[in-house]
Amino acid sequence: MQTVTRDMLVSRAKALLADGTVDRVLGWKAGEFTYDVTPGVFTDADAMEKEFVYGDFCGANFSKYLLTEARKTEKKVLVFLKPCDTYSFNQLLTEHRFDREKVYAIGIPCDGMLDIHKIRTLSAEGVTGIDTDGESVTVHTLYDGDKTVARADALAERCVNCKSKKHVAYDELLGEDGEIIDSARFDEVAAIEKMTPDERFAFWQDALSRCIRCNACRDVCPACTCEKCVFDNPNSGVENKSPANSFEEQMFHIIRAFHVAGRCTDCGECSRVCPQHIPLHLLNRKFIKDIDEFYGEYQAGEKVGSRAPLVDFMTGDLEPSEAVKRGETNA
Amino acid sequence: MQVTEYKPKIVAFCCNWCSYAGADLAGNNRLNYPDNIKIIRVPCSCRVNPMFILRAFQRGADGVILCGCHPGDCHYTSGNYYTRRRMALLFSMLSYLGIEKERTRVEWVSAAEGAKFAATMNEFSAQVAALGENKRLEDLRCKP
Amino acid sequence: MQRIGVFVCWCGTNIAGTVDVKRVADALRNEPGVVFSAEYQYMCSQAGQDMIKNAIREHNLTGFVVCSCSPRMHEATFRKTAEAAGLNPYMVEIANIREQCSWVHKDMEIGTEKAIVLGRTAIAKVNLNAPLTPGESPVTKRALVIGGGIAGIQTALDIADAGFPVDIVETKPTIGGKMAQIDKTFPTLDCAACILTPKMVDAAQNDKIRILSYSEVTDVRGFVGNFSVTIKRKARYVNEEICTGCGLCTEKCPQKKVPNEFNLGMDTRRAIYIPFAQAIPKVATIDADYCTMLKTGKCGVCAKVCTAGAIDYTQKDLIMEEKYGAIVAATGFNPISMEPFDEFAYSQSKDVITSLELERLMNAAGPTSGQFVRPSDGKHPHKIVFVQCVGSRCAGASKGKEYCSKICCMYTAKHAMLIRDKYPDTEVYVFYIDVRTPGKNFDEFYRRAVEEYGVHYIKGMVGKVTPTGDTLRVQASDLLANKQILIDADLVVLAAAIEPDKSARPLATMLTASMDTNDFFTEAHPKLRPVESPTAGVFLSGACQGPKDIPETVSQASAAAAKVIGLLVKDKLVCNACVASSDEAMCNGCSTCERVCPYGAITYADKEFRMPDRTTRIRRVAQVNQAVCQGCGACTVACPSGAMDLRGFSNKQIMAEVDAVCK
Amino acid sequence: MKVRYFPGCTLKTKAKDLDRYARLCAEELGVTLEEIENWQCCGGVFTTATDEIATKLSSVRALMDARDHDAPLVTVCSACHNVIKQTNHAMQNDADFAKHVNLYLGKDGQYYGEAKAIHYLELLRDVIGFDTIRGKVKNPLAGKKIAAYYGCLLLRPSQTMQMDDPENPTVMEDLIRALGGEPVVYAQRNECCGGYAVLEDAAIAKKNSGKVMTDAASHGADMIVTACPLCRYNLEKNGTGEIPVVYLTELLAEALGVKEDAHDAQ
Amino acid sequence: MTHSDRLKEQILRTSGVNPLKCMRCGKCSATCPSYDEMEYHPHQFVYMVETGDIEPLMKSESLYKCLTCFACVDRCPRSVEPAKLVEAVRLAVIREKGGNRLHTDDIPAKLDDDMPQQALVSALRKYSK
Repeated sequence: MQTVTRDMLVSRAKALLADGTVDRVLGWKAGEFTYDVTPGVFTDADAMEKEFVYGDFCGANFSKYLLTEARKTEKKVLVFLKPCDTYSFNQLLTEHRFDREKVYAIGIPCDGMLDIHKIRTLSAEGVTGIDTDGESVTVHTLYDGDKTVARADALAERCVNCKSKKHVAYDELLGEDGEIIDSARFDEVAAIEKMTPDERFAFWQDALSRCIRCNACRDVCPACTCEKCVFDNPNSGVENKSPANSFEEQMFHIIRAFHVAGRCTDCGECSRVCPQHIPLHLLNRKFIKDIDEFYGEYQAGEKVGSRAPLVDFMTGDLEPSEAVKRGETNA
Repeated sequence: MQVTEYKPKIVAFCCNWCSYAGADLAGNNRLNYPDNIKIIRVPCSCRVNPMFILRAFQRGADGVILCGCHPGDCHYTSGNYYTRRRMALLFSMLSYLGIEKERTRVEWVSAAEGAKFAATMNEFSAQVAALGENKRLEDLRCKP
Repeated sequence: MQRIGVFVCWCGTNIAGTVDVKRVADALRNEPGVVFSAEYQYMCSQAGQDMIKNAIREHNLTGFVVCSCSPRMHEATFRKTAEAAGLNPYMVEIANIREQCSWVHKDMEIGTEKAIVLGRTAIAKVNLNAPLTPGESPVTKRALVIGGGIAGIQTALDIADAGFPVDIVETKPTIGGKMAQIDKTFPTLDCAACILTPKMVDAAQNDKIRILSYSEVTDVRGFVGNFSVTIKRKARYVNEEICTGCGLCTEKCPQKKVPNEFNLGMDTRRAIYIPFAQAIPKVATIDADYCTMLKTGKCGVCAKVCTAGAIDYTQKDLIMEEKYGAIVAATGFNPISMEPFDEFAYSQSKDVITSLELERLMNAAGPTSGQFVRPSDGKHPHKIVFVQCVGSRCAGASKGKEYCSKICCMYTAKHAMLIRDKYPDTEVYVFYIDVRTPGKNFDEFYRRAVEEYGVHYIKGMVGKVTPTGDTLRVQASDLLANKQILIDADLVVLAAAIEPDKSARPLATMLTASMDTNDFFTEAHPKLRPVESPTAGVFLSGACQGPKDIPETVSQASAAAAKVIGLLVKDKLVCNACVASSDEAMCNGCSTCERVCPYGAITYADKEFRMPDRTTRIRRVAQVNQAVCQGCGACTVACPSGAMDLRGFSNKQIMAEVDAVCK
Repeated sequence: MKVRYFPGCTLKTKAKDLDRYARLCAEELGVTLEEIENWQCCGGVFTTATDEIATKLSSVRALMDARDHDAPLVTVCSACHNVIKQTNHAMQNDADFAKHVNLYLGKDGQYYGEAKAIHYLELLRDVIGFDTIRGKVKNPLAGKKIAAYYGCLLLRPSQTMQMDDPENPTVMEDLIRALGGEPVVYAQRNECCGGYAVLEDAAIAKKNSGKVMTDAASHGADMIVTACPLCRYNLEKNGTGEIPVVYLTELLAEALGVKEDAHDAQ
Repeated sequence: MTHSDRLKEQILRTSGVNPLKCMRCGKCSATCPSYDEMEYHPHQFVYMVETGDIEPLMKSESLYKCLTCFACVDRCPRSVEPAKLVEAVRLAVIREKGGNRLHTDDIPAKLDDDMPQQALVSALRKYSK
């Protein structure tokens, strides 16, 4: 259940459209089902009224859309940002990826979003609709009738391990701001670190071999905003469109994780959109955990203009051999 | 019993100013190290992109070693400090993925350390040989 | 498609002894792109080089590989060979089959096999080589020296001697710096003014040197050979051209109570002043903070007495912009504040002074006209205690600096000796932790203080100074005697640590020169390039790089001048050809590369791009200044999109080498 | 405004004036010192050993009380203040220590240094302000040359106490000035009086306190003012008897004109 | 590990002091108010702990002469904190059975009418366990 209602967002957006502050709104658009909400651009009050939705499946992080939308607008583009989205927002500003002047950001609080995959696993396939009521979720299914699951159990992984309910950027805040949370988001990484190398290899082989190279993770990632991705660039030496064998996936995902290391805000979009349910956030979080442990805590996007750990150094940094040992004996 | 000595394939990236010169010095002093180690010259260890290392593994290398100036002695003042962070994170990630950590290494070798260069290469080669062929990070298509 | 030649060198038996050069040449002939392959005894000989030149012509080679000794040995030679035959010198690659093959392997079979792989790798690379032309940039033949102390003066004199114009920018009304305040110099004990002031005059009279006193650098743009610098000339309310330096105004000014910074506040000066008799330029300056005329509009005495009519109360700060080819930082040092160290009662008693204050007290032109007396009561001190390392060599949470200030041991020995020499009725104690006197005739000097002048050196530190009546009770440890001792001293002198001038940090930011945590400028290489900043065209002179005494400062100043001259004699700068370059079509303008560049070679520009849909889009993209880039490649890895690549060591070239090695 | 107040043992017995005037003056200046309930002795000295846990629990409990009342914890006694402030600092900065302390506390609750511990002088300087005090002075201490004696506990370890410049403190001098007196600055004002060693070795106390008194006297002090009962004891015992040693709260009370009132009330 | 190694390890752990930071300037001893009463002076505590020569310190009266005034701690240019070493060695003594320096029974004889409570509790905490 969200404390800020759809109506509040719609009326704010309409007001800003009406007074000419903004000429477009980045928001969530209804899909065929309750749960397949898609990002949309609204340019008038009518469209807002008809198509704008806000609910438990509005997880999409709009920061990346600002790159294109901010360029199109003559005035400003209105964007709704959940706390986790604001980190991506700042990180993109750090990298000069859009013009802050062209954006009107409204921070909205978030109680966590639901994961349809989890709901299906908990209830049944053929989900036709979902109603949330307080702490329970009623799932309407095609073949098995209505089922009820606890909202807490249906929360997306990234929301279970939410790192912050605090907005680090906005022009206007709806509702109350929250706090940075001391989350348990590194527990899973630590569990993998504790495995033997063989177990780790098996775990990742299993996960990454599912990859179909649909590039959804890359396309949704707010840190992946290159004009041309190295995987699409014949001159990069790693260009590859489709997987030829298991290593291609490893290569793709290692390079991708490395490219966003120190820039990834851990927004969790990659895992959210992965159709194969590969826990991609565990690669990014490994880098974040290592960075925190080796070089001191760093949260990408917390401050605009902060110096990422990979473009910084201390003369007494630990040696790679030491780093590998520590990564393993963290157990 | 006949044993064919297994020779791992090893790529050594050496920075032009310290480690490549250190390797030259090993040659000047006729210090032997395994022939299965091939050196690729780069201006600075910080030129080595993680992609190069992955590429080497993909193309069948069994081990990759990266040599640069000692921290604080970089010809470009700070290059090896960046290398150190990049490789710390990359190697930690490879180990996290289950790749044997003994297959990768960073070593600081100065232009005066010919003996260290040879010793390091002998040791690293033996270490990689002990692991056997690299199966986990190899692109089968590229095998001859 | 390249047409590649391969030349395998025997190097006498150095290579041919362990490598079957014929087999190597034959094997490499079949590599992609290779149209010619041969071997010869000594490729680097004239005959060998001729063989290459002929092959280039006969076979229309577009590039070649020499399998020979280390590229560190003969890469330059073979590049010249290529150039002589009309080939771009960067179309050459060396396969190092001597140092890294024949010399480290004994078995002919093994050596030959490895040599083939190394040759194949070099061929793979040369296949992707592209002709490179090193950029050129013009050199503005004028230098800027920032700071007019002995370091800046010496650097400027040496540069001017070589015939290049130099500007000295000095924030104070006069040049001279700290050395002008010093009484005598160690280890020779000659008078500092006697050796400094002639140099100041030389600088003033040298027509190649322009002294911009009472001025500050406010902005620096550009790069090596082409700096553009904004200088603020602060209003001194006196026309420098007209003022004769007669000093009449400084005698008549009714505002008498301005603390005299030249004497470290131990006496006063007027609101209009000339810092000291030998000041250069010898012109008056009005201190706007104290001048009644400037503050209230009522007074004007100086204008009335000035026969030259040089006083101008309406003067404004003047901003000027100048072009320079090289910049020398010579911003110097200051003693640190003694306020946090009040266990020594510096702020409680006038008779606790710093060593620099003692210099002024002992100087004939100082506040006491050279009379060595206590500042509190003007009495002659009999017992004098020197405390070493105050604020130096401090660590952890304690106040002070971590480094050794280097000059204190020697000037303290000097002070102790001078006092004992002139006033044999004194007792002088020096509390030391270590006595550090490396330097020519330095230790001998210190030993003289002990052995000939009877200065009491006590190994230990002072813990507390209690001003009592008219003495200073000094409580200290004598570690060798294992005693705590009390001395009722008349004067306590603190060897205050020195720190870089406060102007250094903002200047470093303007110059994109790097600094250490103590705000000393860092050198390009601690051993091999000690007077250059890592930023090309920026040089370091004197204590702004680290604590230094006068002889060291002067040598470094001249060394910096030599480097500047070496740069200014060039008409054009040939840049490194193997520099980074950004593919603007792919660049995101994310600023990641800029952050790792040690040279500040990367800037950003907004560029207009035509999009596939025929619209145009303005995008921020990185641009590498080829005159500044040194080609380390840090940016190429930092760049997430792969837009940044390094010429001569491109991603594709290195990957081709990797592939060839792993084949 | 209300603050939490930790008087300490000595202020309940031998140093009643220090306590009484502290409360009266604070009240006069608009601050109520609310004595925390069931406080326990601070122990007099902070044991620096990292594995000394139990000796610091009383301080932690006092700090927890202040946190729960969302008010600073004020102490007048320099010794109590020193122990409490150092304990609070350790709770904030030494995770291992905090963990152990919290294990001891158990169901009493957990504490991680959330409260602020301040000395009465800091209350005067930072909360009330010397300017306010100057405005409330009824009997200026004009013509009195007063030597402030800090001793060790108020200032050191300076990284932790963060009270003032440990070598050249000014807080008491500024207060004396605000009260219309003339402060006497002398070097021994931050040296030790001999402290608790007096119990075992009166000579040490005599030597140290003697130095302090002589130094103050040689600078022409009419009076010495201190915040610590033990300092006062040592100085009084070992002075020449000519210079009176008074608590800073007595001096304050006199200047604010609440001292006579107090006597009247009795 | 010998007995003296163990002692040194214990002292280093309970004090949290690293004696290797000492540059042997002697400022601790220069500032110590109890210097003359001590057999071993603050700088010797640092040096002797560093060399593991701890037993003489444990037997010394010096342990009870430190006033914990922290002058050595505050004025040390290297942040060595000698007073913490003195305290750690003293604790090593008084934590042992029968190691108490001051007994409650002894106190009445030491009192006078003006002695503040603070002196008693402080001395007890410093001298006894």
